[in-house]
Amino acid sequence: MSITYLEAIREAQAKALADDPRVFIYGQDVGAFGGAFKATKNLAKEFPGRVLDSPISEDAMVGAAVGAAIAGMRPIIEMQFADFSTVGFNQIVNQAATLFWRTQVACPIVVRLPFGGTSGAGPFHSQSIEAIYAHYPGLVVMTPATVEDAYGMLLEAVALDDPVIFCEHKYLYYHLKAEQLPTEAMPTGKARIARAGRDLTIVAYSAMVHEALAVAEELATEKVEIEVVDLRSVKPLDTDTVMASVARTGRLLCVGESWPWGGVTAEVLARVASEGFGLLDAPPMRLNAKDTPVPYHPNLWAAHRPTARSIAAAARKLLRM
Amino acid sequence: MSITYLEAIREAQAKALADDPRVFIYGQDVGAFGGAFKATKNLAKEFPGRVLDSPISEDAMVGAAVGAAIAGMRPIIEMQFADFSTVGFNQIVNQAATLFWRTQVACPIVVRLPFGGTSGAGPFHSQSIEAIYAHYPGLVVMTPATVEDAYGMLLEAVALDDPVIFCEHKYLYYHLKAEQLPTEAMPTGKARIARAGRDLTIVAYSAMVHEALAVAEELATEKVEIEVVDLRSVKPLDTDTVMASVARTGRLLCVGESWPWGGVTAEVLARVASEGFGLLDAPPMRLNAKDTPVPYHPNLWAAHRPTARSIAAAARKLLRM
Amino acid sequence: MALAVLHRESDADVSRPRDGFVKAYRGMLLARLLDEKFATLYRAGKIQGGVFLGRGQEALSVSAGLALRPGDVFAPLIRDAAGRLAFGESVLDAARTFLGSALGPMRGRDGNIHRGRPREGLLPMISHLGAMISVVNGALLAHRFRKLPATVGLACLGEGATSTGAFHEAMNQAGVEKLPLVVIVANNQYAYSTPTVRQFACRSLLDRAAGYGFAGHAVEANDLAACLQVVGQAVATARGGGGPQFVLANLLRLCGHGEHDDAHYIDPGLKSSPLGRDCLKLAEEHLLRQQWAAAAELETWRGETVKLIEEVIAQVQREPAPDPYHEDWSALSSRNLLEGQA
Amino acid sequence: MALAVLHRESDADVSRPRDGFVKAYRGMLLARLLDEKFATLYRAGKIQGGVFLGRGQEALSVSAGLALRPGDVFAPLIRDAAGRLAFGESVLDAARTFLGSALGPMRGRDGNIHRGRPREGLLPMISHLGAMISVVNGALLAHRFRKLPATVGLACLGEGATSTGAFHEAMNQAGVEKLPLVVIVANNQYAYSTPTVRQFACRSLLDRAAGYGFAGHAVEANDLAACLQVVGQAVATARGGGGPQFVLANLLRLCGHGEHDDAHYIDPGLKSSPLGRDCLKLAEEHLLRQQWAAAAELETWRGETVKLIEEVIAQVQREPAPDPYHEDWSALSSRNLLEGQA
Ligand SMILES: Cc1ncc(C[n+]2csc(CCOP(=O)(O)OP(=O)(O)O)c2C)c(N)n1
Ligand SMILES: Cc1ncc(C[n+]2csc(CCOP(=O)(O)OP(=O)(O)O)c2C)c(N)n1
Ligand SMILES: [Mg+2]
Ligand SMILES: [Mg+2]
Repeated sequence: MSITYLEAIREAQAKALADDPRVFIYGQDVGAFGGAFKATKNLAKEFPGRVLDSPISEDAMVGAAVGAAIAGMRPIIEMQFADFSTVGFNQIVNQAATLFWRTQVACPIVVRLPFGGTSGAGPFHSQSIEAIYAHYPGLVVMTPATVEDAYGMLLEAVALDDPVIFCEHKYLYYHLKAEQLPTEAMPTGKARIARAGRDLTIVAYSAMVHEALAVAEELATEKVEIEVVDLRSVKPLDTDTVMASVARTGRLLCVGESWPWGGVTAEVLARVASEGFGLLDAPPMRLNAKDTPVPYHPNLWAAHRPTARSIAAAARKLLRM
Repeated sequence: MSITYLEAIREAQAKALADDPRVFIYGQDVGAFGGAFKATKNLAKEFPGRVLDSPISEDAMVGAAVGAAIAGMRPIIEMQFADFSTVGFNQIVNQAATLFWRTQVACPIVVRLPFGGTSGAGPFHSQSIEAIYAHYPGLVVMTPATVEDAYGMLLEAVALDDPVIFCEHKYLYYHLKAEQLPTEAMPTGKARIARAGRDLTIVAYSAMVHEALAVAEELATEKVEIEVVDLRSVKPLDTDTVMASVARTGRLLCVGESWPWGGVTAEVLARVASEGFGLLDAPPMRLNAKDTPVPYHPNLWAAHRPTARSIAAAARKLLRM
Repeated sequence: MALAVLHRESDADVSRPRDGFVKAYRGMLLARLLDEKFATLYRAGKIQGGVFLGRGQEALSVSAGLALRPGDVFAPLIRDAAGRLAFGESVLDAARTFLGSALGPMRGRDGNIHRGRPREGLLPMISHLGAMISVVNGALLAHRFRKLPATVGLACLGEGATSTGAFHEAMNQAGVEKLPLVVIVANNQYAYSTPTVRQFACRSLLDRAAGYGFAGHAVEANDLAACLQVVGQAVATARGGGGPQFVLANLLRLCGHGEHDDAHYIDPGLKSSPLGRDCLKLAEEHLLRQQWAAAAELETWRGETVKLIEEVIAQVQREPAPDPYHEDWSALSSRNLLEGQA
Repeated sequence: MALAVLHRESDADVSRPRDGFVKAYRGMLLARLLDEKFATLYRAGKIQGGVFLGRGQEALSVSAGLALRPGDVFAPLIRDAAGRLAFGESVLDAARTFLGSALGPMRGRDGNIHRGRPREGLLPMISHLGAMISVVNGALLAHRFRKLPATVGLACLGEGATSTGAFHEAMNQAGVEKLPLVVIVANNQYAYSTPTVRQFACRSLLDRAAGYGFAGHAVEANDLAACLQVVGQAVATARGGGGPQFVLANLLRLCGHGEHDDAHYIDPGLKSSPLGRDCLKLAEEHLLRQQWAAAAELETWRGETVKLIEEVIAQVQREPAPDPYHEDWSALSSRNLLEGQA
């Protein structure tokens, strides 16, 4: 048996629904239809009355999730695409994210964001907007890169008492497969050494982890050993693991699929530069998407975001420094 | 005659209305009432029909601005508080910011955001959310720190063909005065050396420039010469001026009133670390607000954001490194 | 419950018109005097942040609070001191929040009209207008999931807030889910300085109810008896499974938007119209006319209320302010996930 | 103008019912065949991104496009190929965008149904539903400021999009400003898979019009003559200063949400009901019945249309794709403000 990243997300939701009567799912077309990506396939049938189709009302979807959480439930909200969460933005950053701080009443909601670029999807179905959520206090922002993490972290997200923005990469939905689902998970907030190495650290998250691993593979043939750190969650961001890796390699390249200004790569570089300055043998580098909306055409899209090719070029440059 | 930061903003709008028939102002209570802060005082009377009260509809306010810009106007939108722009967020980041990239038709709108903390204002009337706008491609984000810049940059914002997020600090509204309005302005995108020094560079913007200047003053008595760089706009961010300053001083402290994750200070540190690594004699440091919503109570508020006191402590620490 | 303190006549039976009216009146009076106290403290520089009064809206607001029961969900807005107290909020909570006591429900993290106790069904408003209604919806959905007995959710807002997208999405959501939600719109003719003609283009906001699948009710809201009747009926209908209810209340704001505002822009014609009559005065006249209370009794009640307020304020003024060094600066309940950034 | 190519009968006078109807029919036919061509290309893997068809909505959409004039502002949505062409968009623009030609109006930066030419009043939709209406409002405000002669703005959307806050704010804004805006809601019974019972709770979305100060009109939208009449009248009224107009069109989506979707969830009862009849077929029957065209003529028109489409597609398929090395990667028009970040 083999299971995709997308199926793992479905299975995690099935398990959450089965294990905890407080869990329900709310989003556009998530019911009988099973969701635009089929992440909730059959769940409405298996859990009658607990998977609700919402109107096209992202603000009210999130608002209702907060209210339900206050009243004892653990809602999972599916945004049809991460890009549409901008119209539910206020309820996420000002209602959900501030509730605990203001009242000491927790807000256990999960907002699932199918995010990231796929070929031909264009400016409004491709965005990686983890940074706008990570910027606000009061939110946990998860960015699983593997099938195992998609499953384990989603279960953790549901179990957490805080609002979680769960960024699931659409490119990985079908492209990534595992043999089986994990029975245990690394704790939230801990990064993972996806590949060990001693010459250079590449810090990445979500789909970019796989580009980084491809680069590590490629450069291994040139006797360069790259260590790949998968952040897993970008908030909290596991500075310790990153720093320990940089302590080993002396070189840092941070890669993100998002826009350059103030994204995950900025945060990682700022932390390493300020807290691990002495560990660096060369200037830390970062690689992001270009500072334009995500282009529709595959030719442009391929040049817009980092790829194994551009990451390898950056890594080679950094190794020469 | 002396003129406040707030009056400068009013004067800039008066001049823009007088000079360019394409300019109009749209926002809640901006008409006969003159705006919640009086930034449009008397403008409705002086420019009949060109200062329109809007319903409480931030999404539609921005959407209408984009449409008006397409059809040849140069709207200025006043958000009553920056914090409320989150409900107009989608139109700003997905409609206004993408228009030029997608169509080559420019989108000359200005969105004025009264932002930043004041005592007792609480979580929803204090936010500094420049970073969420700077993260998106297609926007210019201005953060004037002086009366002169409030005036000159607002005029530039109106003249620019791109959408401008104009962050005007509410604390500076009444606290800052100048003798007269400038006749020329530094170009947009250029930072300013607010005070020259050779021992340490403090990079700041908006209200924090004044805290930094106070620290420079204080430490001057200890024979420490601090250079203060006022970013003026955080996007574009004038890396050259910052780098040149760090080249002189070898030490960088970046201060922002916003939350730590992915803010202006992260971006500045990431740039300096990656592009100016060799210039640094000590690890770059940053100081931000705490990672919680902005507290209401003055006691908590004073401890939440950086102040001259905490900046001085950070500067001293950095000087010892 | 705050009102219980004041309304302790041994034989009170609020199902009798007189007793219900008196209870409501005393709630209005408490809210009015408490508001005025805060206004005074504000002018004396003793309050940080804005002070927003419910002056002229107490009859409506108290009716909302009184119609609710423990277990219900209430989302008051800035002019709902009366509704809050009637729903069970203590004067102490109010005073502590306005005066920045560390012992208040928000512990200095948030203030003034932003207070609430979500666990007790009193939602703490965020400032973004319209945003609380869907939160009430969610709580009602949760009650349905949890099969709690017939609870009701009630959200108050001003006519200006009906222009927000959040209002619309939440109204529609409540309609689709057929929730026991009551939405009360206090059309006090102004949103800050903006008159209704710049806010909406329908003859009456009641025209909106059908479009959301709500039953619609209108009330002239300086008439306490009418408010008790209309709001009470709307809540009872929602509770009885009659679906979402929309109450449009017609009144006039008898104060500035906040205490910083002199409200010079309010049309004098409105002030002198029937709309401009003070609901508290009208209620007093009603009490006297019906001989439900004598003038001396009114004086006594007022005196008792002032005393209660003064005592609470005096107590709160001795309470400690929040101390940043004891603040844990934690926006997450999962402490293990906090970051140690500067 | 795309339709002009097809509707070149020398003595055509669209104010005559026959000529107007024929022109509209030929517009529908062009849109239908163009849509089908894209669907075929999509299945052949020649199109990147989604393909969304207007099947069953052409009568409504073409009526919208035909009622507009140069200088007007049009915000079509995903099912408005017919309206676009009737408003003057070229088949070439459509083909270039779907096939990713570098010569298209979006130059590969955006694709498919996102195309537009803002300078010519054809707004390029962003995906966020409801978001285009206020943009139309703004353009109309600008026209008012610039004292342009009676222009009209027209925005199309589906019934699902009426649940967005953006829709509400923009409708209300248009009402307050009394703009010459026409909003057409195509209630095609589904929003993706979601039936109307999960989308709104009013008997008819027409119930919403009055709440925004719009005049309301309903039309059974597989009837071309009715669409031409109702939409034409709404646009004329708006143009004549009659204020904002709301047209609720009742119809059924005769295709999947997009071409990736088999639409298995559509109620068979609806398909076999009068609502499920194809507007194009009905228009053909009408043409024949009225003897406005003979069967052979219909065949000729179809043949001409197919030929036009094939020629354009063949041309576009020879055009270059965008080249990332020639792309300037500039999201700002002020080149001097670009940052050189990586
Ligand atoms: C989304 C949003 N925009 C703007 C504001 C600023 N604001 C606070 S109160 C107010 C007026 C509210 O008017 P109304 O809803 O009629 O209530 P009233 O004050 O009259 O009771 C405004 C514009 C806000 N709180 N939220
Ligand atoms: C704000 C927003 N949320 C979700 C979506 C995803 N989405 C795209 S089309 C669609 C259904 C639209 O239904 P309707 O408005 O009825 O138009 P139709 O497709 O039936 O013509 C949805 C949910 C979106 N585009 N925008
Ligand atoms: Mg009002
Ligand atoms: Mg539909």
